[in-house]
Amino acid sequence: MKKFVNDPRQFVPEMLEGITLASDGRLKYEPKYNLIYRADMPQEGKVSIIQGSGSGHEPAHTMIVGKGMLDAACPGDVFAGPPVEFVYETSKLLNSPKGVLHIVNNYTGDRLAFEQGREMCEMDGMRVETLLVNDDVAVKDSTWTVGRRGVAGNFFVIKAVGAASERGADLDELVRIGNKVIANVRTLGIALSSCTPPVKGTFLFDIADDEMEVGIGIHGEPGRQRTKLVSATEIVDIMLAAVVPDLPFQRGDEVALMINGLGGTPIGELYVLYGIAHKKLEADGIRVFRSYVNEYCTSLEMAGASLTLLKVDEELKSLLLDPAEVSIRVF
Amino acid sequence: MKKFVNDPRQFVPEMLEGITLASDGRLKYEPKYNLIYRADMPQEGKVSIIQGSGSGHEPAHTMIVGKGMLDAACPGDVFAGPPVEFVYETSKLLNSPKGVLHIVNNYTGDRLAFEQGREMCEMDGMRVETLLVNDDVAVKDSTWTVGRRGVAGNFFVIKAVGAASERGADLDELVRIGNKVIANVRTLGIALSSCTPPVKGTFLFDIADDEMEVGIGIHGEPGRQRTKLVSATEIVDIMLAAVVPDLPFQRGDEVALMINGLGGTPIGELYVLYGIAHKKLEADGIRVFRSYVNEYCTSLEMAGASLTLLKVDEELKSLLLDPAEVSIRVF
Amino acid sequence: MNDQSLDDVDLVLRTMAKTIVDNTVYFAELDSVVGDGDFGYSLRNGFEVVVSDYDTFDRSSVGTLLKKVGFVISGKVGGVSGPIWGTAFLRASAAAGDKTVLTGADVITILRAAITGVMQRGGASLGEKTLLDALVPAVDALEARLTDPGGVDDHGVRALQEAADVATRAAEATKPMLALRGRAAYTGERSIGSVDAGATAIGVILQSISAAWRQKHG
Amino acid sequence: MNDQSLDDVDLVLRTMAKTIVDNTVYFAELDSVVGDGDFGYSLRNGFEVVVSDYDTFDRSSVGTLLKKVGFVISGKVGGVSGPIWGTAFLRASAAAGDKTVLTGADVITILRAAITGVMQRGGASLGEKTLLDALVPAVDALEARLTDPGGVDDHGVRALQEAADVATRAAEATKPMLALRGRAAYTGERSIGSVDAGATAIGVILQSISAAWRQKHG
Ligand SMILES: Nc1ncnc2c1ncn2[C@@H]1O[C@H](COP(=O)(O)OP(=O)(O)O)[C@@H](O)[C@H]1O
Ligand SMILES: Nc1ncnc2c1ncn2[C@@H]1O[C@H](COP(=O)(O)OP(=O)(O)O)[C@@H](O)[C@H]1O
Ligand SMILES: [Mg+2]
Ligand SMILES: [Mg+2]
Ligand SMILES: [Mg+2]
Ligand SMILES: [Mg+2]
Repeated sequence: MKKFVNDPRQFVPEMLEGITLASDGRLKYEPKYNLIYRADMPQEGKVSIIQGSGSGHEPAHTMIVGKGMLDAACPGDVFAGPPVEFVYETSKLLNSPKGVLHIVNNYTGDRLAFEQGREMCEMDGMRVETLLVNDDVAVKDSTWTVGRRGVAGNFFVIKAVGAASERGADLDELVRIGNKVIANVRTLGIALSSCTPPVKGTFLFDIADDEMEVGIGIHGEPGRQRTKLVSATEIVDIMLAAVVPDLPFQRGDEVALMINGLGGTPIGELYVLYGIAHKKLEADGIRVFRSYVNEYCTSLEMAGASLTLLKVDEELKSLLLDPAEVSIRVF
Repeated sequence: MKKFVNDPRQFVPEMLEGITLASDGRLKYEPKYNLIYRADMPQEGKVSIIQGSGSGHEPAHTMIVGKGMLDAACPGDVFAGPPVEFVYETSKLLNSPKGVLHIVNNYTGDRLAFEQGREMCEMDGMRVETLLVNDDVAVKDSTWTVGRRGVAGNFFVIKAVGAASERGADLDELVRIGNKVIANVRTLGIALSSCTPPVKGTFLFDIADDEMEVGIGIHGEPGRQRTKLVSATEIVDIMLAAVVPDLPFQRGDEVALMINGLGGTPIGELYVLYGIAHKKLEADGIRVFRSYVNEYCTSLEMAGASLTLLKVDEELKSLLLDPAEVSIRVF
Repeated sequence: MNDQSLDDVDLVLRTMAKTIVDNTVYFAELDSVVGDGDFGYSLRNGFEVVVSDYDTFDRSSVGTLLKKVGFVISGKVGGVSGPIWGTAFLRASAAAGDKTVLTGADVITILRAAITGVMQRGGASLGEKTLLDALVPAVDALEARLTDPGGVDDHGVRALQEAADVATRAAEATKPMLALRGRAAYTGERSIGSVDAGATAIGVILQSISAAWRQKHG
Repeated sequence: MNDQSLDDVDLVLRTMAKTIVDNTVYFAELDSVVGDGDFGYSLRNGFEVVVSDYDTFDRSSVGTLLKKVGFVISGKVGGVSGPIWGTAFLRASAAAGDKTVLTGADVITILRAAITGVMQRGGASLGEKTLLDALVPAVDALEARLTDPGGVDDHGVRALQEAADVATRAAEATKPMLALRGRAAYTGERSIGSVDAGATAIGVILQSISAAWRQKHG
């Protein structure tokens, strides 16, 4: 296992400690509940925004705790949603008179923990609302299945409600805005390699040198199909063919275009994909309002990338442009 | 080769086009000289700051062109400094009455191209100064060798002179500030895996599953030694033992602490290293003024990390805190 | 199965916890086929505490004991398994109440309460390729044996063995099923052809319990 | 070696360029041992243009021809090789001037000018494990042969073959050297034990030129 780790079971706590130490006092860490939160929260006048998902998707979601984004994160172990207790204790600690917003990626584990956690909070008289992120078009969505997964689109949900909540929006308003983002965001991911969860110590799956996994899940779950690895241009075609008709995104739409690295792909390649996608969209009359090229939601060191489109209106555009202060930065 | 590429020889141009398209008009791209530059430069009142190094180290240096950082970058192919002509044409295009500053990483190829390019510029009557970045303590430095390599410390040189030049500093002042950073910055890198240059299509070197390369060069050049892979804590010990005594960094010093990913290592692991290093430094009375945990200077998708320390004084602290607008961002 | 003392409940819980800890990697491997490979590790986070702290648990009744286990699971186990297994223990605890001795019928009531809890919490029905597909037929078999007049003259040794064997076979029978719940469901058709991790774990755990039971009571 | 017409210069340059393009991967592999594996690819960026555009080059004198090649290299080749090889051609061009026919002595003067240029540009001396360690002894051998009265009665066929052989042997002899220049120097002691990529390339190129020369003049 080619990793910088001590005891693999301490990977998540040590990472959280590192994030906190790097934050210059802006974040606090509560080891008991794997909890990272803004040192200046909760605040009377602001809804507290919380996410708890599996670890291994960094910078999502533990490294986007900060002003204008999440107020707290309580991750589980690598690729495992947090225990119910973490959700409950985090919500209690962050409780605000304006309420608490749970942003939950649509995985059964995350959902169950947050449903039960919310019940426990409500029994304590707290006001809690939930947003369910499900942007992954790789998964067939229907009423009798568990529905789509939440993947990189999660970032836009957090960015929009984070900005709105800094502006003072109340809980209902945040739910409205969050659901607007969710209704307008779609993602497809493609993996070129597997990844190695620290505790497991070996690859999650095998994939041949000339293969790719189309529609990969961010926990290494198999996707739509395993195919031969094709060129960057053909890969963008596959991504757009899955994402664009799904909403559908149409001529005249304005979008935020995200190329998200899954962890092991160098950013140079992400920009290659970006350039191709940008040109294809503009050629189809879909205007790129803003670009997002980086790692936002990863699967440890998996080589691969996802493409996310968010259809924006004036409200969302303005929220996306608001400032945010998070751990990840270049300067 | 597990990469998002079309024709591998078009990798760098396609990447540069992507960066430019993502910039919303802030950057321009001149394919003839692999040149990316700020659309609002050159300016009468500002020294133009230029770097041209090999590609494959993204975000360095093509993705840090922007206000407060580089004004232009003319990369060569992956791991090859740019041809002389690129340097000359880039300098001419960016020429300003206040002069042009070349920031050169200390590799023979980069140096030769920039020396010759500078000679050509000076024959045209331009004023050019050069900063030579050489922060890699893995390389023995002596007057009869080619000297140390420039690696992730390059970021701090660019950040400081970029900020100073936005404040209006003249060329001599920028040289003074840049050399102050260079005199106070030290780095050591450790690789856990190799990387695959797109044109080569295969690994640059072989490394066993239980090995690491201590003092790796960012072009995959072998380092001080090949040893058994050890724990994260022991790795930080090795890094600090190489970096701290070199300046030396001493009790009472304030430093910027950078943990730079080499490309294939997930950011969660970088934060694990950061936390360990932060605590060890503080325990030794060296205060961490500011944290830098991300990818700054990579070797394509190589798994690994480097640790950089920059000793800061009031002037450097203030310059580091100035804003900068570059391609890489989270929001 | 004659009436069971707290001692017997200890045996079952300790055996279960130890079996889970011992099979961490195996269970995780099962979950890597169409899942995300964390199942064994997630369960271990809770059950290793059950192993290490068991002696400190309040044993004043079966209910308090099961509740404590349920709290440990809810507090330590993430993923689907935390809420599912946590709910199972908490519902079992409620069904057991302050009893300190259980009849065979009590055991079935408790297990049925756990199953109902799992179904309510996770929304799964039989045939959706979850641990229910092993657990439910096993409890059915156990109940059939225990209501059969001749079935309990051996302290339930054969009844338990039969329940374990049913679970093992039922786990194997999840192979051709299409996963409709949990992470495996995202893979659609590709979930067909491999056994469900949770169902297999139920089989392994029941076999261990049956063996331990036979050793004590056989 | 009798007087050489522009035709012969064409033969040498075309052969050299084609050899480099044909050996791209081999040269790059040599550079991956203690370097960064780009040497062959960097050279190709320039010499493939020499191959494809040769017919368009101004051939009014040896000087203009070599200058054009020098410009192509400086404009297309990155890394150490661009400035080193570019300088070599530009200095060779200056030494050749407007000559259209070269004597054996002219050839040596031109090659010496190229070598001096490489040394000034890159600061390397002999024995520092660079291409100079093959190029300089090869030119020495060529000069010795050409000044030897019997050495040129075959249009320099044997002289060139000898120079090529010297280069090949000298390249092999870089193996035990410690690299003091270029990227390989960063590795210190670890550079010992493998041949220098640039020196090996000189040997390969000279062997090709010698073979082509023999075919035309032998
Ligand atoms: N809705 C559900 N109800 C009951 N059991 C479920 C449900 N979803 C999944 N399971 C069981 O949980 C097992 C996976 O557990 P775990 O790996 O902890 O979940 P995840 O990684 O998906 O969060 C599956 O093998 C299955 O037996
Ligand atoms: N200072 C120098 N002077 C002359 N030749 C040099 C010098 N440094 C390196 N070389 C030659 O260049 C070769 C490497 O070229 P190249 O791969 O293009 O350089 P790099 O990748 O280091 O920029 C070496 O094998 C050596 O023969
Ligand atoms: Mg999981
Ligand atoms: Mg190079
Ligand atoms: Mg799982
Ligand atoms: Mg090289």
